[in-house]
Amino acid sequence: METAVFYVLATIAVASAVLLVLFRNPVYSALSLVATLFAVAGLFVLLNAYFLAAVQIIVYAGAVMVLFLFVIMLLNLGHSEALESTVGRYRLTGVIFLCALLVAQLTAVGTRQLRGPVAENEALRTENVQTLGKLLYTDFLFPFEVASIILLVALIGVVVLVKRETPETT
Amino acid sequence: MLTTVEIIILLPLFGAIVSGVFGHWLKKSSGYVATACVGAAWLLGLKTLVDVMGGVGVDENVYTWVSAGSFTASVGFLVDPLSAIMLVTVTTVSFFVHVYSFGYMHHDAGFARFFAYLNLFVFSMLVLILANNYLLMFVGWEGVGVCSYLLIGFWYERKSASDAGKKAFIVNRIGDFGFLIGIFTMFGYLGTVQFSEVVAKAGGGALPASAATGIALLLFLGACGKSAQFPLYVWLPDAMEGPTPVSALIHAATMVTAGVYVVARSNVLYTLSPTAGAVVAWVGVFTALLAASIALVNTDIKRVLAYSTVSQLGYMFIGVGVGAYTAGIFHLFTHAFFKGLMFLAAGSVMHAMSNELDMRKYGGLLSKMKVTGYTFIIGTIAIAGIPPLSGFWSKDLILAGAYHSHVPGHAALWALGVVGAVMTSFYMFRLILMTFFGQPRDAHLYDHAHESPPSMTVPLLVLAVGAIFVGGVTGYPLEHGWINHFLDPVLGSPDHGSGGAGLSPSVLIGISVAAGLGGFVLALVMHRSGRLGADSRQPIHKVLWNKWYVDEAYDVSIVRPIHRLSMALWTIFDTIVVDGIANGLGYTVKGISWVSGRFQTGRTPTYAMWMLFGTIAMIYAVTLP
Amino acid sequence: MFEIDWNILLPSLVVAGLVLVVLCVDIIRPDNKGGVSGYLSLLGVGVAIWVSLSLWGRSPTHGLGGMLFLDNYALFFNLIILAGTGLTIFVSTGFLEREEGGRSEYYLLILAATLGMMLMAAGADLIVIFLGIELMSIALYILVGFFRRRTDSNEGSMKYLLLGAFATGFLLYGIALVYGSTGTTNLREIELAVAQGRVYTHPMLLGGVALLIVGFAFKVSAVPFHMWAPDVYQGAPTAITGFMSAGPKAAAFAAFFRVMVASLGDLSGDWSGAIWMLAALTMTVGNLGALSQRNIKRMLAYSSVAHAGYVLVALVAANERGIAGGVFYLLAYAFMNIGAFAVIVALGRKGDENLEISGYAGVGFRHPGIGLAMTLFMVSLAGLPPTAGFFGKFQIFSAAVEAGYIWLTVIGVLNSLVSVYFYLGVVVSMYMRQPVGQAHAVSMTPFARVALLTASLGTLYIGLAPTSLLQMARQTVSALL
Amino acid sequence: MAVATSHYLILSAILFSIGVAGVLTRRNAIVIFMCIELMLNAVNLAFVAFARHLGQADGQVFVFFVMAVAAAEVAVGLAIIIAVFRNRETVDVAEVNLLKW
Repeated sequence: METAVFYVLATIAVASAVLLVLFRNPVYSALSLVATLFAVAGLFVLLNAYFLAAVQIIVYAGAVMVLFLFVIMLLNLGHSEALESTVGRYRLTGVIFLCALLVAQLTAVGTRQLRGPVAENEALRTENVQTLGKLLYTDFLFPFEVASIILLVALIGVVVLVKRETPETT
Repeated sequence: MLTTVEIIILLPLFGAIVSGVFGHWLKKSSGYVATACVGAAWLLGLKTLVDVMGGVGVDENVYTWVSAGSFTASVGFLVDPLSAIMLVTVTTVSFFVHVYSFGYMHHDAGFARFFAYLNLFVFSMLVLILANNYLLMFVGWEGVGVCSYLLIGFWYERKSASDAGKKAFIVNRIGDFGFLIGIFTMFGYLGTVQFSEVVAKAGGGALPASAATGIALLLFLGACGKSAQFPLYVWLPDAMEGPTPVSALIHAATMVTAGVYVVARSNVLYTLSPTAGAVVAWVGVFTALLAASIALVNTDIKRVLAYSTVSQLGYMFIGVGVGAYTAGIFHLFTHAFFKGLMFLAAGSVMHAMSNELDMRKYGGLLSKMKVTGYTFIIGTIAIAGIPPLSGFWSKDLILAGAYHSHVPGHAALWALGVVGAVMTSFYMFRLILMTFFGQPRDAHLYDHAHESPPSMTVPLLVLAVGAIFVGGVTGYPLEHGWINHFLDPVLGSPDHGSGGAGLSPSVLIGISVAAGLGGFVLALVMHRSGRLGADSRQPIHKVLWNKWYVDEAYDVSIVRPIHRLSMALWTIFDTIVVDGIANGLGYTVKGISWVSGRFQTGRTPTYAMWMLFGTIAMIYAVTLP
Repeated sequence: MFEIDWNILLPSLVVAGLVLVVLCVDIIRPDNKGGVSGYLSLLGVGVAIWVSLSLWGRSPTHGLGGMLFLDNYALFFNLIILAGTGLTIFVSTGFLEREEGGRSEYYLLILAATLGMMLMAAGADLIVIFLGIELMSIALYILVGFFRRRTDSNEGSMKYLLLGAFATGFLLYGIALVYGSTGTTNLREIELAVAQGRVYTHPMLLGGVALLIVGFAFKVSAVPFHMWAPDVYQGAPTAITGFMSAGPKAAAFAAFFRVMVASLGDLSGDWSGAIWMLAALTMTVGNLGALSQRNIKRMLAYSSVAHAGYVLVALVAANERGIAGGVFYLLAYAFMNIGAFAVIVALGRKGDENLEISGYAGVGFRHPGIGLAMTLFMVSLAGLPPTAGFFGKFQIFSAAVEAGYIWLTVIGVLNSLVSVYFYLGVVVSMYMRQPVGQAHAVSMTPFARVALLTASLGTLYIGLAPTSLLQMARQTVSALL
Repeated sequence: MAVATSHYLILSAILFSIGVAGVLTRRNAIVIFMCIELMLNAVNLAFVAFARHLGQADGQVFVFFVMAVAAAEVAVGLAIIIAVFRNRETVDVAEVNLLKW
């Protein structure tokens, strides 16, 4: 059962990722990324990462992707086909070849001994949110604070970069 | 309290700062400051020499530049007979060149700048010769390089001048590369760059023979660059684009001898490695002959002197290469006087001839420029090796050293040296005869010719006195003179491999004197027949009074082949091979630079593509065993 | 609950507090145009330097759940980073007013980037290093694009962001693989796991190492991950370019060295060959690229690539002298490079930044002080004796010879000789070319003067009396070896 | 029987490489940015798979941080892209190439 779900989700994830790259229209690309994100969220559930699955859907597929779509609409790029001329055939072949090489390398280094059984961690499955929460506020308290500063900086940065200036300031 | 050595070194630095920073306001007085500083350094240098003769040496660490763990580098100075001789040579010539420059550069807009550079040069040169470790020596080494570059390109408005500066710069980089790697390797093996410790450790057997050879050859590569030896000599003739006092000071008397000094200073390494010594000697003799043969046919007065310098430097390398270090340094010492003299005299001639450099337009100048003419002749006799003038003593010491040495082919080395001496004598007398004798060939120039002001002629006279006497006074009797007693304790006396075998010393002396005179006679004969100065591929003047049959035969059998050979050597080596390599290197590097710039397309996906390439390569490189 | 050792946190806490204070000042006084925030930032940086110095020499500790180190290594890099920040703030005061009207967020972003760098130097866990990199990078993305109406500023920012995020992907994948094979992201535990052979699968660890190298190589702009550097350096506001080439580069090297030597040192047999290639390529491509540049910022960008190559040589050698030399070199580089950029800022004027090297003709005579300072920086960058640059290179190359990497040294020395050509090109332009057109007055704020003077004196001091700093650099090494 | 970790890793590698391919082939800056997000997601998947394999929660915490950082990066990135668009009226990375050589 789990295996079947895995393969279904994996297929959706890969297919929509490919579509993300292939669609000419950035809106479609964004929507296929959303599909991928959902599929990955499903995989998170299979991997007992319930909290992350929720965050993935709420923050990523929700907030972040809406931001993307918002900007696409704002810049009115929704159907500007002319923007994207096709990539040269040689280049495309090269890229596909290189990426295949990359997949081969990554799987070669990554998967040799990872077919065996997984370690069971009961707490992680049954009390996922509690476990993560505890970790975040103890061992990972410091990185947590740093992450907050990163978000603060990003916030200020966005204001710096796009806020329209009032006419009297030069 | 500053010691004498420190004062000597700081004086020119002070002069450089004053005339460099305040030159704008000081105008001509900056020249007085600069000259006074060097003059004081000169007097203190003489005092130092006297001290050293009295047995007072200095090897002091003034300031620990850096000390971290096992590694220490200091700013420290060493005054021993070797550096004392160098010190006197450098300060003497520098002082008189400074005096001379007053007259020579008088109307130049960059007067203060010129003196600032000149003083900076003297400072760097003193650091080079007085340093007690290789690191500080390298500081001076780079310093003189930069000053030389600045001074060659002094008249930067002239493209040829800035090109010449660039060329000198590029070629010297190759030498510096050898020098630096040599220092690193030495440090890697011995853990020190201090002269005294290197001598102790290397002499104590801490250095394997192969390493000694490697380091010695790397240092020699550096020496080749600075001292203009084959194949790195090409920059020196072009360096004549600089003002003439610069040619006299830097490109004849001081900086170009730094390579000889380095080899002599590192004598322990060359003693450990006979191979390296032999390489030095053979490169030296090859350069000596090559440059002399080019000088035979050149008609640009400064270039003839430049090739002559290259050739004489070759002799010095024969000396230090065969282990006759004293002879090499002795020749350096005497050469500084007579070559400095001749450059200054050439400058005086140019001054009189509206900066015309082509000897074919000179002639008959002796009557108009007595001081310049006679001092020039003195210099010529000295360089030709005719006794009792200075050149004879030192050149003979080198040739005797070569003859008696252990170096493979030492007899051939000697014989080639003698051939070179004939050529030297010939091209120098050719220069004299074309410039000062015969009929004026350019009436207009001749009419305007005049003797130079005293600020220029007085240095000529002083250096002429040096060119006459320093050799005999210090070098007599041959091989047992004062200079031998003075320097041999530091440098070691040359070991006479073949002992008393072969030709006796008096025969050797006889042959080398004959060589000098032979060149002179040859030049005179050709002058009489009017063949000097004329481009000998042109039909020879038919109307001349001594149209001897012998002359014709001689012309066909000797002069023309030599001329052709010289031209061929000049074209092949100078302009095609070496020049080509030097320029080609520059262009190639620039070309590669341009091509590599094309990868930088400005497009983000291209950059990402290169990153992906790199990533894949990186994974391969790390994960594959 | 765990105890917090405040000492460990102190240097970063000072800077983090400063970020918040500057933020508050901006909110209270939005019209101060950065003046007050600038002074405050300087003050805070001074305090942070003082704190770092006062913590110097303690026995190394770590804390906050094993997230941060407190050792001489981190503190020394704090000094480099803070010196870079301080000098940049000095340079920026006049620059901002001239170019686009000061805005106080500028200082806040610089301080945030500084905080990120300090975390990179002190991070004891890959997660902290990652967050430090991101904090620094995000602040820099914004700073590069700070002049938002300038197309070059925008463009540089966008390129930097896209490629930086791309590289982050590789870095994260590397961290994931290291985590998967050792079961931890903590640097000390990784070291233990490698030493005790508790590695899950060895190829995966090596794959992770390779990708980590890629991530760091991007941040230090090593070839072929360097291509962003020339474009971004050219596009960024000049003061920021100087800032980027000093602190961020030093911080990236701090993390790079610590991860490679301290945690993965036992695997050096696997990675040193790759770094060897990286170093050789970086030196060569950087210097060759710089050779044909006419824009001084772009030339210095390639030069900074080349300098990354020299420091990578130290990583290849990975012995005591090498690491001390590399650390020392980064300090020297910070001073001479920011100094050079201070000169570039000083010689520009509103609307015309005067960035062509040919535009420097005659500067040496018209502005003797500036000319002299620039000559010092160029000579030092070229590594001519007796300057700071020479000394750093001497350390690094003799360490490489000591470790037996003769050929790498040969390549390095050759490169260093080639580089003299284009550095002296600037000097030649200043002293040996006739200026074209009308001379213009150079106006420097007192702050900019201080910056130039500090950078010059620092460069001189490091070159002429390197002993004490080199001793400090050597004391940092024990944290790694 | 749980799905082997290696399967997740292969999936992760494939997704990552598709993201890389997108970065290399697309010219719209926003789409490139989305592809980078895809790469980060692939890494997250690997982290979670490792976390399960090792029976640790650390990997999941790491993912949490990656998401936070990615969100920050997206915000800044889109702001920069808007700034570029305002100046150039394009977000085509092949056309934004004033700085080169």
